[in-house]
Amino acid sequence: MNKFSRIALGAVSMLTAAALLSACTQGGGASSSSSPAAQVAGGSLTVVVTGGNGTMTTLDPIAPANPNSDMKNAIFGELFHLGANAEIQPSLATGYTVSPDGLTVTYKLRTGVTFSDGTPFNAAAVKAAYDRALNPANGCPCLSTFATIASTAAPDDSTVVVTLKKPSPAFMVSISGTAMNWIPSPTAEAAMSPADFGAKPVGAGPFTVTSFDSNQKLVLAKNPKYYDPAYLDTLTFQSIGTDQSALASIQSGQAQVVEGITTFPLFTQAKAQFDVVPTASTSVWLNQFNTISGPMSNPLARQALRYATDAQGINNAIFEGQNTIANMGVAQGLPFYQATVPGFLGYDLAKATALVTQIGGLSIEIMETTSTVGQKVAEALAAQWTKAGVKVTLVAPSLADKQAKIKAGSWDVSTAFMGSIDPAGSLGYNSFFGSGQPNSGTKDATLDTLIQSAASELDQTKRADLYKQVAQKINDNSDAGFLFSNQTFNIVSRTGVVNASQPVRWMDWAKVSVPASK
Amino acid sequence: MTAVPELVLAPTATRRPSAFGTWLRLNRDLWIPGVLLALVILACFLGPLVLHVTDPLAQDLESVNLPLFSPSYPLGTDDLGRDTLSRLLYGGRTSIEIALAANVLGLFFGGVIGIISGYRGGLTDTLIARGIDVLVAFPSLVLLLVVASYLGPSELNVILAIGFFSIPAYARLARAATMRLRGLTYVTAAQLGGQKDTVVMTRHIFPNVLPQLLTYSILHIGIVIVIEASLSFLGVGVPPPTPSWGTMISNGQLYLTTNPLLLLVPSAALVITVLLFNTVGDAVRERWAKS
Amino acid sequence: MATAYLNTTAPRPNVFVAFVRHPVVRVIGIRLLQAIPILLIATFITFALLNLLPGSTASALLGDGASAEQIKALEIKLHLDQPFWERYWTWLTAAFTGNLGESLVNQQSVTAVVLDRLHVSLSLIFLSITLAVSGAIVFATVSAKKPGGVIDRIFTFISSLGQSIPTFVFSLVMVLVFSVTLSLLPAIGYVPFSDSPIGWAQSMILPVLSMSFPIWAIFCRMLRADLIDQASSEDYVQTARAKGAGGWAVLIRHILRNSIFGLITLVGLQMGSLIGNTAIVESIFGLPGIGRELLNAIHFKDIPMVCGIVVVMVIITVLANLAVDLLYAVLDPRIRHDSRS
Amino acid sequence: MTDTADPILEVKNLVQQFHVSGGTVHAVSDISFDIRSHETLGLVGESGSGKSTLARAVLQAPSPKSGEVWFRGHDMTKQSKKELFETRRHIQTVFQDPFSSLDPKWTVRAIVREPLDAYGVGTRRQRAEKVDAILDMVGLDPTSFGNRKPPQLSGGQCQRVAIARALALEPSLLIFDEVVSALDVLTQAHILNLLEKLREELQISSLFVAHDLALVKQVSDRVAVMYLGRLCEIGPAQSVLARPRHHYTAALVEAIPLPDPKNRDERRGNVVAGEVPSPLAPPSGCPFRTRCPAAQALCAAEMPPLTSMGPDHFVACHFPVAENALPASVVTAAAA
Repeated sequence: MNKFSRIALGAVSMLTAAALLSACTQGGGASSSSSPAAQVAGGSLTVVVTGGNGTMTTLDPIAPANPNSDMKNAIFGELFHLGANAEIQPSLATGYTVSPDGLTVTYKLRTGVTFSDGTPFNAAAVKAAYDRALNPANGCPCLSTFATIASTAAPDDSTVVVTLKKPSPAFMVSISGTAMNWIPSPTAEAAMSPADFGAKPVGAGPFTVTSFDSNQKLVLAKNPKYYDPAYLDTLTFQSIGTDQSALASIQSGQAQVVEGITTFPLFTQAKAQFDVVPTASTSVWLNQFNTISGPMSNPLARQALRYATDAQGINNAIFEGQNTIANMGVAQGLPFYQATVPGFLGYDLAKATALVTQIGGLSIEIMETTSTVGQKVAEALAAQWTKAGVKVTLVAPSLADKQAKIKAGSWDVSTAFMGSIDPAGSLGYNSFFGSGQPNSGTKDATLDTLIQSAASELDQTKRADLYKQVAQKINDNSDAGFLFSNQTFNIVSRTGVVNASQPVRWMDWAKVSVPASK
Repeated sequence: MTAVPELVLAPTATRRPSAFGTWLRLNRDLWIPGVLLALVILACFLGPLVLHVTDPLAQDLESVNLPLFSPSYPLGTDDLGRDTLSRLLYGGRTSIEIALAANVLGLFFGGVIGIISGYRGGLTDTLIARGIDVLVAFPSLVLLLVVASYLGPSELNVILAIGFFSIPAYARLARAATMRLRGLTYVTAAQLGGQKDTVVMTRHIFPNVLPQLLTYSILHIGIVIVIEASLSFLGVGVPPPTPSWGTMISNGQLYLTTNPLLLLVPSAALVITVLLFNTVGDAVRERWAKS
Repeated sequence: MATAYLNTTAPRPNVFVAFVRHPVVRVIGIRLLQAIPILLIATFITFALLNLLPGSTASALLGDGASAEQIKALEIKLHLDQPFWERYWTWLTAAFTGNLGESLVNQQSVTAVVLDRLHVSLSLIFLSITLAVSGAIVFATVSAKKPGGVIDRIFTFISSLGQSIPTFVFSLVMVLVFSVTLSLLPAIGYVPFSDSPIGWAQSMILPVLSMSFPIWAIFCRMLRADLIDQASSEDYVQTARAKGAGGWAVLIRHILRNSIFGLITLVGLQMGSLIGNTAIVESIFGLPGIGRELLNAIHFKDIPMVCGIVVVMVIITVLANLAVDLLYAVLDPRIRHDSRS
Repeated sequence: MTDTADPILEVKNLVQQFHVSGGTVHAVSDISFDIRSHETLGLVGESGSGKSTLARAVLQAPSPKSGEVWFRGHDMTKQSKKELFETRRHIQTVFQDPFSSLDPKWTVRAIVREPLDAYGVGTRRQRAEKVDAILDMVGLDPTSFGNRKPPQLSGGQCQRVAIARALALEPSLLIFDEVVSALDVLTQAHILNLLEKLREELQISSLFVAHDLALVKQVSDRVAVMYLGRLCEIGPAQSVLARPRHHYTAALVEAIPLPDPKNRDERRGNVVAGEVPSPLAPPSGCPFRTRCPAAQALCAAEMPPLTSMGPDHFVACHFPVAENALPASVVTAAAA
């Protein structure tokens, strides 16, 4: 045994030595209080991304993959920046005008800007980027949103004219987070292979790509030529498979920010040591009902399930109470949001039980989303509805299966989340309640007309009124039961980062700095 | 060689009452873990009926994450306010069902394939052996993930997927054992005695291969329960809300720092069960190796 | 033979022929040839299975709100509209030239991506096996010295733990202890060896420990059982004991040397599951290896990428088993010239 | 005592080879012999001489490389699987290892009944009765042994069960493949006595394979001697043992321990020197020449044919041992 204990001792001392070394290399974080510190240039920041943002397959703005909006914002900059309350702010574009008939949108571009490869950022580049995105052969997911674009033109270097097929009041807010907002260098795009361009694209944003391993790691360096230079010298995105290890990485000081954690239980731990910063919500959870066929075509059944649903209870148990209760399909803080809808059916178990008895029992199947959180919500719903006497089974079909089931009408209830920045956007009302849409369980001509006219109404007041009617109609008909907002949170180190708690939709990394090292 | 059989000429001798005591003393390594294991299995399969535990799916969102020894929840509750004890027992049933069923599948198909391969030899053997090679070399995770996402997660599909991947090990074992038996003269004697190949395989080879396969399966059961947990972690295990030890562990790891009980309780159950299966398996293997 | 040497006009034995005829070379050659059908079947199954799955890469990429036309357009762009066997054939013919195709997701060359990621997974696998085997030898020998003793019981318990704790739980606990609580080692990330050997070592310690614990447990249990079996039954052990050789000497010099064979076989058998485990460990620790790439590729149904990684994994398994066989031959002269079928 | 006119089994030019990685094993090379009705032919040879392979080749398990095996007017090597199944009913085998030739999981009755079941002989009840009758015949009490399993039996008892199994179908030819060599001397004697008894009662022809000439002597009418896959000598047991004409046979005869202790030491010195050559590369010409005291150049060049040395007695040797010579002295003289 002596021999072995000596070996063990050796191993331990080697480990200790390694640890000391690691401590030396890591010890950079200065200890400052959480009071707002003056921002200084320099330093580096590591952001750990999990979940959907963690699958960063390519950086090509038009690529049909997860948008990774804040990464692409950092590389390409933005034409227009979307504020916390969905207000459109100038960035690489200085402003825009919409013609009175709503068919022509004219951008004015910032002058004197160049791409990081030195080629000029001008109207021709924007037109090239738009044409590329709108070419169906390129398969840009932005296509459906921007199908209204008839043509683009670049009359001079700083003017872009976009002609629409029909008036689209949602057009400008919908640009954000899509290829319409990210302009790559057309010269670089033409010169590089699709794979190379996806790995090391050239943009005019605050950062340039140093290295990119798809789905693993993205290292960015400051672009000194950017009109409003960033504070950080280097910005690293590290993708990680599990939320637990993402949290561990910030706990061990390897990372300063964690993005995209959806495992809410971890927030309890995180809150003790770090700032948990909500990013503005763009969607809401809902129970969508198949109102066309099956047991849920009975309005009483739909009401029963809505009465049986204790949204706040689920919010408390699963989401640590972080989400806001929703009464309609627009997330809090977005245009046309209503905190309450008159006549909204809240939790009332007695009424639910009575209704179930009245209709002679109810047996339904819930389609859940395949995410961990989605499954938990569905589990909680199933248990609540069981209490009201409903017989519930759970299924977790893949996305394609789910759409096939909806198309075939062989479903009862779907637990999902809906919403886009503008309710006329791609995951808005039309997609979930329009007749014949891929996610819709409703066939209601009146509702269709309301949704359509709301989407094309240019007058904001009238539009607001129309969306109010839409929300009311969905509530009165119990086409769906809304639960609460769907939000993501960033976990931010209290000592290592300044201004990472901006109330924004996507983190603007150019505005973030780390405290000066001593 | 001749001395030993003479001793067993009188089989009634071991039936005397005192002999049972001797048997117990000599076989402590077998019966103690065996009885404990039986208790675990009984607890999982009959416990819920006898103990009147609450419904494992019933949630009480008012009382989530209760600690040990809470009133009416002896093992506390989970993140959705479900009774951990009840879920542990029902979950054990699911996990043990999966482990047994997957093993039976693997043992049966692997055994049949291995015996045919080892017995027939020649081209059949070469083809089957290469087929097994493919299965062994194939990253099983790929197929598990693909199959699970194709079939959709369900207990049956987990059984099918794990059972399918248990086939190569059983097939290799059975093949090796068959090739050894095929060389033994009683097989030649049966063949020359006019016995059909199918009869030789089912009545001579199979009963003699079975003990080895069974010993392996006892040891393999623990591994299957752990694989089930890993599948849950990857999101293709037993779908919620059905409890299983795997899903409980996979869910519990989220609460490692906030409510470690949710991880510790099912992990302890898993460790104890695997330990018992291993101990019984070892004892059986020792006996089998001696005879 | 003798007459051939006398006859001066006879062709001299060709070095190449002699090399090819060498038994070791022949075994290697046969194994590599056998790998070809395995690869064909494995990639075909992968291609077919991924093709059978509902939905396509296009719908996985485009997400929830995509219209049917958009999906159709992207499928045409990715050639997914062609029949599956046609795509398989195209892929296969290219694969023979070493070109494993292009990723459907980001158009990168699969060969390049796989080669770029391979070293991480390989070092993970190699280090884990080395650690598990050497650990198993030490622990099993100490255990087998006194079966049923206190040390044996403790080790048996630890190895049962190793078998029954899922890798994802164990790695999490390791991270909590060594990274979060003690701040000794990094929780995530990978440092290439060329950048910093120390950083590389630090980033590999926890993943390797996590990977090797369960296989160490299996090796340990098997080796211990084998050692005890032999010590109690084999004649040569009794002979060596009778000659007065001490306990440790007999155990290590005689019994262990024999039991190593079983262990090596087990290593070969564990390769498949070990490679599968890299996916979990790489995901948890954020290592840029092929296992994690595989999970992503399956998620997006990136068929060429999945197939490319399967090819590499199968090759690793085949080579590992070949190495096991050669090791067998090197360690045991009895079977060196024996042709096993 | 033998009926030369009526051979029950005729083996003609039988060759059996196996391919292994190092080359081809010439296990049996060009062997011809016959077995007559109610006769026991003893087949002797050292281990590795190919005698067991020969016995198996006769049974077509596996079929020989070339040559013919005629049983009751049919060439077994050309028979279909179905015909072979019918033929095998009449040829039964008893194997060397009494333990491994019985399935440890089966009861004695089931083992003996197995061939009856396979050939569907009689009714269930008749089969059961027959099994008990045969067990009785081989000296095992059916009531106390019938339900035991092989692990509960001694080697001798196992071999009795194996013999009972071989007798179940009332075969006309029995092949005993080294049936007593794994048994201790006392049990050997019991089994040999049983065989002699059966031979007298049942009048079955048999091929008795053994490596010990002394055992063969006791039970055989004629004796055949094999060396390295070839037949050296074949003839009536009396004549071969009394006057061996092949140098190899002579050496084997010498090696038989004599009951007379006075001559024992002197004779012991004369076992064959040298090692058996590898069957992968048998010597050219006469296979025994590398160890033969009388070998000459001719022996390397040509394989000696079987030549008649007397009534029914054949030897394959260019320079046979002189008739009437005292074996020991002659062999020694020839070597000098």
